[in-house]
Amino acid sequence: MSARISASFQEGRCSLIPFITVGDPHVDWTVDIMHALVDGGADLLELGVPFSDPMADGPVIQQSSERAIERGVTLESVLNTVREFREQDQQTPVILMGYMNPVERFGEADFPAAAAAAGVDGLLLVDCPPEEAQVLHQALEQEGLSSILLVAPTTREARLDRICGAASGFIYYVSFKGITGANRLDADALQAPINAIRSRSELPVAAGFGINDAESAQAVAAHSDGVVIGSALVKLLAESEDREDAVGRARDFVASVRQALDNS
Amino acid sequence: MSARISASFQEGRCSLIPFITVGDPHVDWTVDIMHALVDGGADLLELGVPFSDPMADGPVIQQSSERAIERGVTLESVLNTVREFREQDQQTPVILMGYMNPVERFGEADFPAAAAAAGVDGLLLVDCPPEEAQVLHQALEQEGLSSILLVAPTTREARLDRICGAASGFIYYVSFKGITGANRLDADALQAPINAIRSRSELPVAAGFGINDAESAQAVAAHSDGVVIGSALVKLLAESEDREDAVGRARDFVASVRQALDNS
Amino acid sequence: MNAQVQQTSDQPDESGHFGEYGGSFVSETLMHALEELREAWLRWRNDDEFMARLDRDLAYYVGRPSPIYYAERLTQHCGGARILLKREDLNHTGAHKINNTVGQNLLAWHMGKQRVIAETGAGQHGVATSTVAARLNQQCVVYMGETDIHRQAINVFRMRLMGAEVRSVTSGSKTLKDALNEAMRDWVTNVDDTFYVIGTVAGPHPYPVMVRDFNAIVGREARKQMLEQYEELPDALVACVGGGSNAIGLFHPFIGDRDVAMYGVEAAGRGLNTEEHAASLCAGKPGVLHGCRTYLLDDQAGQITHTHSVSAGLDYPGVGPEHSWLKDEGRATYVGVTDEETLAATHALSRMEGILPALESAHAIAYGMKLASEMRADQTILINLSGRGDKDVQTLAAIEGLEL
Amino acid sequence: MNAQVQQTSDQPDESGHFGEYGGSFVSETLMHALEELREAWLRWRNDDEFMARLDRDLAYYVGRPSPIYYAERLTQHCGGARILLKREDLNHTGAHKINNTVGQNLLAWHMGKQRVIAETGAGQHGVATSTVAARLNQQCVVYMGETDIHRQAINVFRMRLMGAEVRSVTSGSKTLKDALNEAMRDWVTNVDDTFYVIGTVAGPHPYPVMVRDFNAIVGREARKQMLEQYEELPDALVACVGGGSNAIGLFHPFIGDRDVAMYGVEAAGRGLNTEEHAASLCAGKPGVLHGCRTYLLDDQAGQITHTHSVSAGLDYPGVGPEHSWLKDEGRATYVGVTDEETLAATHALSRMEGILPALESAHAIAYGMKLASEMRADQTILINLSGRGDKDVQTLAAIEGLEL
Ligand SMILES: Cc1ncc(COP(=O)(O)O)c(C=O)c1O
Ligand SMILES: Cc1ncc(COP(=O)(O)O)c(C=O)c1O
Repeated sequence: MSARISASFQEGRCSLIPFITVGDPHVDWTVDIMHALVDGGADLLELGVPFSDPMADGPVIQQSSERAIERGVTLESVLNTVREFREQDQQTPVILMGYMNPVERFGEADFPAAAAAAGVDGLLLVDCPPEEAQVLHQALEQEGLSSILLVAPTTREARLDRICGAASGFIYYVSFKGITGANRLDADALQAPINAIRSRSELPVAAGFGINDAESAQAVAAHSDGVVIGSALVKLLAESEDREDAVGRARDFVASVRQALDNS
Repeated sequence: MSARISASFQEGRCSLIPFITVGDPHVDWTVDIMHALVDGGADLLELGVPFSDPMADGPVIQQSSERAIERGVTLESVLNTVREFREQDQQTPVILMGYMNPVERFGEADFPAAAAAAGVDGLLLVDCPPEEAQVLHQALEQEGLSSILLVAPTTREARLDRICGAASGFIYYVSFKGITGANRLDADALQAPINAIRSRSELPVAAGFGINDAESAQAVAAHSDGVVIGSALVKLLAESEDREDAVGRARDFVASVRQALDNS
Repeated sequence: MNAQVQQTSDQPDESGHFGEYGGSFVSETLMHALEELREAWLRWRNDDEFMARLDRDLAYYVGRPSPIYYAERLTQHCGGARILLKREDLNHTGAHKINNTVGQNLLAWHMGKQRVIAETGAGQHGVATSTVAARLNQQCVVYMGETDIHRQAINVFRMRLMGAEVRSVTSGSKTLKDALNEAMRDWVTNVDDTFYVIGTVAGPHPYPVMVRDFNAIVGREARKQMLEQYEELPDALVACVGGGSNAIGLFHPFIGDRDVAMYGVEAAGRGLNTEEHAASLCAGKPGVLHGCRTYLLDDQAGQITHTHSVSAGLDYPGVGPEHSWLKDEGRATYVGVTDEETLAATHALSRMEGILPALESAHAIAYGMKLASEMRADQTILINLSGRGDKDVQTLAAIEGLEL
Repeated sequence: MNAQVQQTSDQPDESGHFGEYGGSFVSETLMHALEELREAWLRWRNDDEFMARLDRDLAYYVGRPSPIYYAERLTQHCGGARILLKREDLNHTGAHKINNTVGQNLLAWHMGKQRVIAETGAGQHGVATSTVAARLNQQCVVYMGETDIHRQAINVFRMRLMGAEVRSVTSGSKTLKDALNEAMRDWVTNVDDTFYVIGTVAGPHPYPVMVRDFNAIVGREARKQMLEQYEELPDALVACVGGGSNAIGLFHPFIGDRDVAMYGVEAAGRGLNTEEHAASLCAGKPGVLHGCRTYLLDDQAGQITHTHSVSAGLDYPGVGPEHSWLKDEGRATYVGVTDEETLAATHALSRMEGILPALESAHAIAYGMKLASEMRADQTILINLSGRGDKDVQTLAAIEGLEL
């Protein structure tokens, strides 16, 4: 399990975890945007590995993925992006979020070492429950990478035990039944399930899906150890005019959320 | 049986029987055309009663029927036409050729008397074989009208006996398997079947279908007591420009055929 | 299933008369061909091998027996008699029509006729004929009105795929009745080597009897299935009537069952009180058309009138002579259903049972629904679902202003 | 007929793995729904009343059993093994697809789910789902790529006639795989009251098993019919493979019959050596798509590639995991047939047998003809005629430059 990840969750402070798709809005801008996110106050970066068939994502991230693929982004170039980021930042944890097939095609056996070498700290595969990932998880473990697993509102007790047993780094709580970017968040509903996770695992719990501004982040932070903001940020970046604008938007957006979290 | 019909067939002379559709090319011209046909040398007139679904007719007579129907020609107006013709000509036999349904609708019971009163001499119903017409034939007989029956190349012996027994006026031999206006005539093929009819009946035998000019009439006349010319004449009339032209065409066409027959 | 013919009425007489209806009203040239056909049919319908072959074709090619389906939601919706459907829509090519062409084309084959011709309106009978002709390697020519060729382009294409030649008919109203005239003309001309496959129980003797016999498989199966599945006969039969082949096919084996009521449903188009319908039995008079005496629609001068129905397969001014007889005898009742009622029934059956009926069959559904609601819950209606509605999707869409 | 499930192989394992294939690759939110579905299917497939109801629906609604037809002229033409066709084209709605939806929708009904969703490409599965949903009074939403909605307007209209809502999918290639993604998104969102009716043997466990079980009626019937009608099993089975449901349905009950060879025919489009085909087994690699590990078509980076086939129903970049396993095991052989060969086979079957096959099924016909000609006259091939070609008439016409 990644030391950088565990270090990034600090007692009494809600971790802020922005999500961006690698290569969107522009391949050359991603590393700068990553640094800007850190500047703005991000504690952990979640990089989307674009996939042609992102079943669990809403339109914002789908379209972002499509644009990135058109620009030639691959799992390999994602690793290069992390490597480049690590030239200046050896501290902020970076996890990859994506789907199984690009990893499969990269080579399930080769991927953990390559990812570790590039400076990746963890992997979240949306369409890969722990039952299907035992071999992969071991290999990641060996390379010091975390296996970030999801818990959903529909997850029943037996599975919850299993997931809590298999997860490392942190646990990602999906805040509602739905896809990324949907508008269904009910922050108060998070308390019970997150408590259920905490009663089974020492790992920090971050919540994601539907958090799109300072206000919703604040509401969620009341119950979780971290908040993930995806679609809202991706959308904001997609509308940026140039690199400088994108970098500025990234920094300012994260900073505003950070501030709200710190003030709560 | 009609006396006019039997009188019109004379030993050693081939009867010329032109066919026209009543009301085509124009309702008002038909009586004049009839007189012109007689002037030209016709021995017997065959008047087509237009029907909407003339199954046994080729395109020329079909279209002629359609035009006549559009102009309002009915079986009743056909009888009026004959009545008007009879004002000047009490000698030339006139038979009606048509299909069953208009007669049915007129009233099978009423028709024979009405036809006789109008001066009609016989009736040829293309779609009514003798088996279906016993009652009608008796009624026609009672009114002194002939039942003209068809014999076809496909008619087998047993039926031939029956037809020859039921026919009156003359027997109409259909010169080939096909529809009116088709171009399939083989005059030499007529000899055997017409002989077969003659061996069973005293009635004159006229041949029709496919006779379209002096030459073909001449060829057929070698074997038959009469020739019917239909489509060729109907087509000629359809192309006429006015009443005078139509009357002229009718007279000249019949005269040319008459001459050929007389010279043979 | 069993294609054997069992007689349940003494009609017609030897020359094809059902009371005053039927007979052979054709030109002399065809009289011999009809005789030949009568003899052939008499011979082969009693030939075990022929009938066994027919049974096999019905089973393995057509897909018989077709089931009887209990339309539970429709029944509940109507709130009366139980509604059962005889599923002729499941036959190969999608309608009862093929019961007849499998038989006639096979007969043609046994008679040594290499060439078959047919008339078609909507194209269903044309498709059914060319389908079987392809299989028997027969040359096939289908006559179709020019208007219908444009309206039913898909079926024209299907016939051509089967190798048939589709000939456009431009006379008269350029629709079904004119196609029939033209087929008769072809037959007169090529009578030696050509078999004319008529698509319904109309035409000269023996067609009304022969086509009935081929379609009576529907009623024989249904009667047996009713007894096996429900242990009783239905209280009423309902079928649409164009020429009348699917109706007579269902009715005939039940004619002796006097407790079984029979309803033939004609196309009332825009209403029986308008001139735009095709209801020969409801609104016509006896006359002679296409080879037989029967009820038909004509004007005072005896000219056959143009008909109208939203369903091309019912858009015909005559009707099979046996229906004329059944009507006069009072054994069957004939009613009309309008275009509008038909469309409503089409939607009802689609939405409640997931079955898109042919517009022809939807006439029967519409009347069946009405009838069911007036009957008791312990009674049963069997409706002949004579065909599926895939062929009508374009028509339905056009009515809703869509182009597909 | 008998819908009871009989096991003929020990695959998959408890969590749906066929060797290294299959499994459940979905987002966590759906894991519970899949478990619920597995339990429900385990329960109801052993419930006599449920299975009896399923049997009844298959018999009276779908029209089963479908016959086995001896294609005599085609056999003679090929000059080798006897060619038999399993006539799934005669089923209600015209393809094998309804075997599955009758089952799944009924299961949904028993699970108390009032809402069903489905993805569809050509529209066949969408029609099959909305058809059964209409009958069971279920709310039905069908996802369909925007491109397909335009290409298959007729099927869209048919679904709407049945009361279904068709939702246009504008992401990705705007075709089947994107519709599947979108259906998954709907399911994630409405997982409590919604049943996702998948149209083939792909997707996460238990779909590949459950859909196979529902379609295995085809093979069970065929096996019984072969023994009854021909007193032997066929030497080879041939079926087209899109997702693989009709193929596995036919193959599965024969897996234990080691002498029966099995051929799955994939869409080779413009050629396996081009990029324009949809032959995952012939030309793809194992990967993960739509919930399972299986052979699929992707690029070096693992992005799923756009596929091509003249037949919309085969135009899918993945395949059911059981086929992947059968391929690796060597129990079945997978081959490709091009668009051109498919069209030739479509015309051949139409002209020689009067049967217009679905373009999907025509792939199987094309390969079956080739295979027959290489086999002995005393051998027998059974081809699954998975559907009828009425739905493809417009496509065929367009290829010939006609507009209908
Ligand atoms: C499905 C269907 N039902 C009924 C008919 C009407 O014919 P008939 O009255 O002969 O059954 C047709 C004619 O095309 C048809 O296609
Ligand atoms: C007639 C027919 N056959 C085959 C298929 C392919 O599906 P599968 O491979 O699941 O049988 C389809 C799909 O739409 C189809 O409509």
